Amino acid sequence: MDILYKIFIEPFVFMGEAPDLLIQTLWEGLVSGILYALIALGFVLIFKASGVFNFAQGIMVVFSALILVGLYEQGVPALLALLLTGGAMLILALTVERVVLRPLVNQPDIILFMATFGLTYFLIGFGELIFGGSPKEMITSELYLPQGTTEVEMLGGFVRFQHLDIAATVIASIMIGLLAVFFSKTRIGRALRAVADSHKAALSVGISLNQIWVIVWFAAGIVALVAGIMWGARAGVSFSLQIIALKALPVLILGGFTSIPGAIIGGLIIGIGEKLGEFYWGPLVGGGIETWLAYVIALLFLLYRPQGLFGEKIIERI
Amino acid sequence: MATAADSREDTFPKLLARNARVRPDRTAFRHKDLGIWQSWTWKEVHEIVRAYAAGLQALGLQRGGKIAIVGYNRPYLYWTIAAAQWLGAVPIPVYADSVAEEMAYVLAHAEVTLAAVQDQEQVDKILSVSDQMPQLAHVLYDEDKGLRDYDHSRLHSIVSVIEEGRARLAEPQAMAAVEGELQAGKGSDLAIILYTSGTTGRPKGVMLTSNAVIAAARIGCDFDKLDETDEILAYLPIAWVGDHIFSYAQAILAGMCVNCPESPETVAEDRREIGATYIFAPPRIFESMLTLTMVRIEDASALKRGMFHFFIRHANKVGERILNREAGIGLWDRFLWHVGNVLVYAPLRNRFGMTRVRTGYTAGEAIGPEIFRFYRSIGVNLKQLYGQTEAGVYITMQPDGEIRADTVGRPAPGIEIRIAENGEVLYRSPGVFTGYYKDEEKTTETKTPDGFVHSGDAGFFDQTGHLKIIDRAKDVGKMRDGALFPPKYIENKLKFYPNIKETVCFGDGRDYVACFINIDLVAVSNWAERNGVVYASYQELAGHPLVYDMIEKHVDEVNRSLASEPRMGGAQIKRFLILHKELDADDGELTRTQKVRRGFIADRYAPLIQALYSGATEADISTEVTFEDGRKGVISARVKIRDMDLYPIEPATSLPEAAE
Amino acid sequence: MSFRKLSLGLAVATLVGGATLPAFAQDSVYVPLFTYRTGPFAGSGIPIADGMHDYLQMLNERDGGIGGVKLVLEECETGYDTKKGVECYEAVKGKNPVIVNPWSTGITLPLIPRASVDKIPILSMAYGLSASARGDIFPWVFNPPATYWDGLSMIVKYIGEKEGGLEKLKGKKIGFLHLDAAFGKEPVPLLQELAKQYGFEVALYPVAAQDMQNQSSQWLSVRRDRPDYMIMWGWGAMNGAAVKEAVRSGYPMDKFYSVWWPGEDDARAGGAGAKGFKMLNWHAVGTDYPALKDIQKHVVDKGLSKAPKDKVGELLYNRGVYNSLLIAEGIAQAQTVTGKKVVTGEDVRRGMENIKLDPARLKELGLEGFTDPMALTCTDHNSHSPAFMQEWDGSKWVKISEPIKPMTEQVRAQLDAAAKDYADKNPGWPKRSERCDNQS
Amino acid sequence: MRAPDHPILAKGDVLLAVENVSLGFGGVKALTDVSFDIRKSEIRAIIGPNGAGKTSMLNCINGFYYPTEGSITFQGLKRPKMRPYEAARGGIARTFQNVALFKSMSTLDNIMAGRSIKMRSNFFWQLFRHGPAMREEVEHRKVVEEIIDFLEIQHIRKTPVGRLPYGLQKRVELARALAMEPELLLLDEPMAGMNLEEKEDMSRFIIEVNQQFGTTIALIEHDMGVVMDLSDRVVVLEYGRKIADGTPDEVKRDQRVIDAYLGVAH
Amino acid sequence: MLYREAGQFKTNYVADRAIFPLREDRIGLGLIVLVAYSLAFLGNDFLLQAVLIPFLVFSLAAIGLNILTGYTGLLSLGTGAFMGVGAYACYKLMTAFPEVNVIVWIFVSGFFSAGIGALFGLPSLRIKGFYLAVATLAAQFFLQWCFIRIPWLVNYNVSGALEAPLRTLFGIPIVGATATPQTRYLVVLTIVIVLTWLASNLVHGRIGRMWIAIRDMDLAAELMGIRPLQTKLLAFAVSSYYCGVAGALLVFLWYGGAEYDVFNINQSFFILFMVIIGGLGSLIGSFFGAALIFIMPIVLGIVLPAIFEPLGIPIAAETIEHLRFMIVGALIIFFLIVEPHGLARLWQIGKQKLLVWPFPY
Repeated sequence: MDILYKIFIEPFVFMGEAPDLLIQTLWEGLVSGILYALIALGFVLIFKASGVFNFAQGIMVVFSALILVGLYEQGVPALLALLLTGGAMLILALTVERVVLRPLVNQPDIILFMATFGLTYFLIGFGELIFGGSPKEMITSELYLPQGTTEVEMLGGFVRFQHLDIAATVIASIMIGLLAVFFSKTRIGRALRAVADSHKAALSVGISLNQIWVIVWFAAGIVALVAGIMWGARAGVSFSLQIIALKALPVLILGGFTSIPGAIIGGLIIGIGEKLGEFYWGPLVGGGIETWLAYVIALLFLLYRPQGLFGEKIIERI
Repeated sequence: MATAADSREDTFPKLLARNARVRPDRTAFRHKDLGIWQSWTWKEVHEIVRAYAAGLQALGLQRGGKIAIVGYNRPYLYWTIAAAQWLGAVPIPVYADSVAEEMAYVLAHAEVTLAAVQDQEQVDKILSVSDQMPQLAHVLYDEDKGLRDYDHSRLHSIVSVIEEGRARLAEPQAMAAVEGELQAGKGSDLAIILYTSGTTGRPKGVMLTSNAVIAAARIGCDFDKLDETDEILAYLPIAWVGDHIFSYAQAILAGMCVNCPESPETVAEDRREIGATYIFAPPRIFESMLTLTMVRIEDASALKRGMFHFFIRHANKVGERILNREAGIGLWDRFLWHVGNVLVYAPLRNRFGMTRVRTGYTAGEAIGPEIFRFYRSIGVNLKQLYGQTEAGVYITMQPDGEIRADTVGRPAPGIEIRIAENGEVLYRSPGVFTGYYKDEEKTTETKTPDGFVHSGDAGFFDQTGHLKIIDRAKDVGKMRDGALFPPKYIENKLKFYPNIKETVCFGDGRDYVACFINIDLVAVSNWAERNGVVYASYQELAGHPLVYDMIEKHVDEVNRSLASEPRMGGAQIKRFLILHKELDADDGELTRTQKVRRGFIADRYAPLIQALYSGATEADISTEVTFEDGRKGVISARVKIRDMDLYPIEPATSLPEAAE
Repeated sequence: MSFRKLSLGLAVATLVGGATLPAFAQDSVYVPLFTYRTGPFAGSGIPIADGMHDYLQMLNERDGGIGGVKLVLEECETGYDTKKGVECYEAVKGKNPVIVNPWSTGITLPLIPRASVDKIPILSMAYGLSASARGDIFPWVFNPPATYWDGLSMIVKYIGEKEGGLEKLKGKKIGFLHLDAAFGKEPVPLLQELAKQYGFEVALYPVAAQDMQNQSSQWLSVRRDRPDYMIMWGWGAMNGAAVKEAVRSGYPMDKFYSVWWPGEDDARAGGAGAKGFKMLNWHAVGTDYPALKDIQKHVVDKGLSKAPKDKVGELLYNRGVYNSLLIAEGIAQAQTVTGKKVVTGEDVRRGMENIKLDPARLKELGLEGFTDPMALTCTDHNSHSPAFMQEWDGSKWVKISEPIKPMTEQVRAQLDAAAKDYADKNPGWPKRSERCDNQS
Repeated sequence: MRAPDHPILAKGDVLLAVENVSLGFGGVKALTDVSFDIRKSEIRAIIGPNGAGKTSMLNCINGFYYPTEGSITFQGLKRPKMRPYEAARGGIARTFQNVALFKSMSTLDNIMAGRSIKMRSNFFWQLFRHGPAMREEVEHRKVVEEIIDFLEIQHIRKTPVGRLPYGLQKRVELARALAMEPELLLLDEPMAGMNLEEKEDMSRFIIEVNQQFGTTIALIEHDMGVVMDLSDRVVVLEYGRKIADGTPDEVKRDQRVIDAYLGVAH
Repeated sequence: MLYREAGQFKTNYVADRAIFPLREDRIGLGLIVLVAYSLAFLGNDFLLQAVLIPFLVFSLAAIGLNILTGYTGLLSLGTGAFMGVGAYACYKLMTAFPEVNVIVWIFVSGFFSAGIGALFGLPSLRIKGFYLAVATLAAQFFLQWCFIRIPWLVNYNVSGALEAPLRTLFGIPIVGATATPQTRYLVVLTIVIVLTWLASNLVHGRIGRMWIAIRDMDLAAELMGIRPLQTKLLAFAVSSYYCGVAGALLVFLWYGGAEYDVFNINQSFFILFMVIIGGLGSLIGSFFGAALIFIMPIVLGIVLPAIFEPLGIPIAAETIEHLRFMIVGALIIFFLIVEPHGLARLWQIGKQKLLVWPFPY
């Protein structure tokens, strides 16, 4: 009975007792969720247009952040460095399309998945060769990202909002909004959506598949850069950052591999769910359950809806 | 193996019984069926054949009765032969691909009362002409598929006949009666009637006694020391004398194992699986295998192709001498041959299914010297023999160490040969036939009173005592200027080129030699692909100027070779054309054994011949053809004609080697 | 034997070539350095590797090696990955290494059983298996100068002193933020033991390795539990992220203590807010020592070092120097004990057991005041040396305490229990048969 | 082996009865109130224009879809909601409109896979590939070889089916279905995409299967000539409703069928 | 070229269904086994301890994953954790019942991971493709958490790690400090050979056909009466069994002591690489994949300095590591482009070429 109390009653009692902490937890979850969503978005973009499960998305986050910081350290002004990094991501997209995707066109999904593993290995080696293995500091202030904290008193306590987190949320939201506009309003965007349905349809819009690949990989690179800046500002820029990309997997599962809103909602559910879980239920088993909680949430959800949050209902036909 | 005891075994059923006694557990027959090689030992075969004989007896087959056998090489059909012989009846194998009318003629002519056939197809064929064979009482079949709903009053599965026989044999009297039939058989009994297809006219039934067949079979068994460890693949028509001697007579005599392929389409694969030790194939099979080899190797990488050609050239140089165990081959050459053996020859033999071949024979037609040498140089002990149905195959054979491409060897043991004044070869032996069935006239025409048989082939013995066959005696003609015209000889020279499948030469009584050429679709289409020649149909390919150029080169080389031979220089080809369609047995242009029917072709393509000799550069022709599904249609074409420059006739020099 | 060597040479020349080919001159000693300049922990690994390398390189440049014998230095990259570490060990094994520094607890564990068989001493400096401090049971493993238990006891002791005596800790709450791995969990039993003894409360905050850069939940919990002190047992990127999160969540930094693994970069990550962050250390930072000056002169200035000039003398760099100091001392003592110049692994094991870094010796080495004196014996492979507390002043570490002695009694109990446990659970663990030159 | 829990039917008895079946996906109705029966040992054709719900009907029969309304009675028992494999174990086999072979396996293995439900040797023996496992393997191989022989696919026995031409793949699929020794064989457009000769072969095989093994066959086919020649009775669907049912001659004369289907050139 | 099929005909179905119907293949296999055993006596410690033992262990794990992912088509990212279950189970068993031979426990420990594997395989009925990967990721992270959090699993060792107590076979130490690389290698080799043989039996029989049927066309398989859940769970169980045994071997016969960390997600990816590069649905491919992914970096680590140093370019250890990463990454892409079906397909093509030699087809 005691255990049931601890699981089903006590956490809620505590939520009620300290609503400020609940708000804080939700906020932390929201911020993590947005940042997870940002990484997941990179996966979705590529998966949607080319059916490739891009395992290298995580390393692209690190790689873009490293280029940015590396350029700055070489004396390039921050904003120019940002621009140049964007250019580097374009070069990366072009190279990937030419060297990896084009020779592997029409191969099964798992093969392309594996190829992005190869890409990951290559980028790790390449990145470390150029930038070395030491962690770097994100050039937060140089990029005019706000720092500091605002404490808001409320509900008999206070809630802390990091300015950086607020900025991250805003920037990520703008990013997502831009992508949404891009997909629904522009010719290329519509072509990208068409390609998700059928490659032939895309051709009829007058855009070659190869161009589309370059575009989505470039877009994913930019998303990675934004994610890299945000995560880098939070946790420093180092190769260990790529581990965070794994967190995007349950987000993807939850949101569906092809849905941009899915990635966002999934990110929020995972982010908030794991913070709440860890904070309120974690102590029951000694904490640290965050590592697997996200996956279990996704798994339970999948059992109920195998196609993910926004995936289309699968009607099996023969 | 010729021991005194054997002399008592003067019929095949008796030999079968001996095998069951001497080597009961050795495998006698195999048949690829249901995915594996179903096997029967001699003991089992003996038991089956005896039961089968009993069953046939119940169906009314008696001594002297006739039973037809139609189908591909199946153990049960071979056993039908044995079971019939057991009862003293005469088995009459018939070509499985004969059309119904041909079959009706043979069955009616032979007055068969029973027919054992392979499957529904043959049953249907026989039933469709059953009105022409009133004496036919029962039809037996091997495969029951599709026959379930047929009227079974006159139709029996072979297995059911055997079962019935087995049931009968349970009674001691019946057993004694059947065993008695076996003992009643004599060597002088008629063992089999083989209908020869013949290039002209109706088939003739060649009657062979047990003594004759056994004598003929023994020649080969002794000559090549065949024994029970040998394996042979039975894939040639069972109505053909070669198959009867090799796959039936010699198998039973030597106790070797007969392997029946799954179906005609899988012969190549089955041959490879079995890896026969004793093989027989007509030249066209060796030829098509070689053609396929050359075609395929062209698709290999340059490195591999280079290696292949290098070693094949080397084999050409020393391979045959090494096989003949000749002395005086350099150590380096030997070494190189063995390297080649690892890299090319042995794998090739493996692909051909000839890894285990001890002796291989080719006969029926002249084989191209290049082809012959090719197989020998890569280590296949291929030999030629010259034979006829009337002789129970063997007339001349090539002893080890005296194997040459251009002769057919020395007279086989026990064979006497003499050359008639007109060049025709006559022979006499214990294995010769007793006569043509129901055709005294033809028999006396062919067999001299002293027992010599007219072979119908022209030939001569060379200095080494080997027989060399030029052509059919009656086909060797004279041109208007009196020069010799051996059409076959010229045609064979042409056919040695893989691009040329078939040719027909004309020249008898004419001013010059002209010929039709049939291209080999496999080889030429491959050549076309490599040379960027685009074509939509056989007809278009055959008429393509580049194809003409290529064939012209071949013809030119033949002319040069003819010019260098004594008495042959006059027979150089002056003009040729490439036929717009393949010569086809279905259209009656070829015999069932794929031999050219010269007269028929001359009639059918008269306008083309006329054009060849009229100096026209092209001619129109339309011919009726039979499609694969049996429908008939007409093909029309305009065929071009090429003129050749002739070589001056030289005094005799050695034959220059034609390039491949 | 010769046949084996021959056929092996022929058969697997390529594969094994690298491992056996370089033949070292007879007048040199081979010292492999396991480093991790790559992978997720490279941030800590690089300065350590530089420090280790540069000190030994300095000896080569300045003195021509140790006792006139040149040191052959070779780095083997482990990437902090157990697989590669074991591979490195097998690769260097054939070249007669005199000592191996795995620089990862994960790598140390598989090497411990091998060391005694291969006769190669293992130096796991203040990490690895704590029980290996017992030289009578682990003659081939050394983990000076202090175990994690020592470290924890020193931190608790320091906190106690700040509060005005250990008994004042009663009723206080101490948070323990640790990497969720054997390393981070090792001090937990002792902490709980001490909590029982002194009546304070313990709150554990495990951080999983894959979440070490994302500690917001842990710090939320900290905010909820409001511990009076925080003690951190972290590694690599976890330290920097923790400092950042502590600053973010407004935890008072002067109550935030760490074991000896954070570096300057980790503290810097917290920006100005990190001021007051404290950590335990046992050696000095900076370059105000003759030996370090020599490093700058003979190695860094000659371009023989990979370290950027401004990083020389930083905390983890000097940690590497300390590690190499022990190696060098081990070799020097081995030469003294055996009278040989070219020593073997077996000799260096004996040498290690004779290390005695008293002030005189430190001065001789040009490291006077660099660290507290320490000495190893046959039974004590750790020395349980005292360490001091240092504080981040916003730009550098400042020493803020005198050497703190570990709580010997409590630590001893843990250690003996652990050593017994290891021996009990691994029947067949060989009894020490190695000779002892320094019975204590 | 379990004792059969259904009555043993004689030729001509109703083997399967479809009663008032409706099927919907979301708002879309694929089948509306369809009833017909299939009698033992007959060849029953289901025809109709594209999108008439023919394949959906087959999917209901073999349990792949469960009807939203109505019931299906098989061998005298009304079927509960079941998984497709249960239908298969109950004796319903089928082939697919788009060939659904196991494309990496050889012809032989595909057909052997069709006998999976008949094989029972346990995991242990499978592990060692000896004893009962091997005996069973051989025993079933014999049956499979008979089927291979029956459908004349000896020469492709060991060819991976992915490499076969379409017509042969269809034949292998039929072989695989036959390997299950079904009571009821459902053929979904067995002759789609075949040339005349292949169609003739396939028709021959279907008739032979029906005659030799007495297998009841329900087939969907577009080629009217084939349908009229082969089948004993025909049911016609249009827009998910049944519009005619009867012998080929009756159906051919039905005005609604002529309007809906036969008038349209196919 | 080396093949002589002529004369190798089958007269019964047992022979026809043999896994190696050709004599040359059987001889080749025999030679490989012979060489593998003789390496125990010819190879030095480095070769045995750092190359061959781990290679065999990873091959075994790859076979396990291949059964699941390659044969049954179910993507798993939990291999590392399933290996861990085997290792921890083996540790518990061998310490709780020290009198029973450790070899027995190694084989038994696989059953524990089989059970856990089947449990986490349950969602596979509803979830497919990459979505299923998440179920296995849940297993990966949850189990890893258990390894850290349940000290009972390591008998409350202070080190928190798995330790390898001395265990012997016929009086010769095979586990523990005093076990020589030779004996360890022989034990691992024998276990791997036995398990490979059993796996080969399975995949060539009814069960293998059912797995492949599910992979190739799961709906058709179900419509043919193959129960999807049982078949998939069996694949999960067998796969996890192999991974479990591999995990036990990894800790006790290779490392000789390890932390939970060796069973992390990277281990799962590592094994997955091997399976994909080696060839999905191929046992021999598992060995090739392990060789490429595990041995090639070692060779590179030896070869690269050997290339650069003679050129007078000193090369730092970490640079080698960077180049190793880059080369391995590039090679993965290269091999996928050359042959997306893995090294096993190349092997197959090579064998086919030898079979039809000198012809190209």
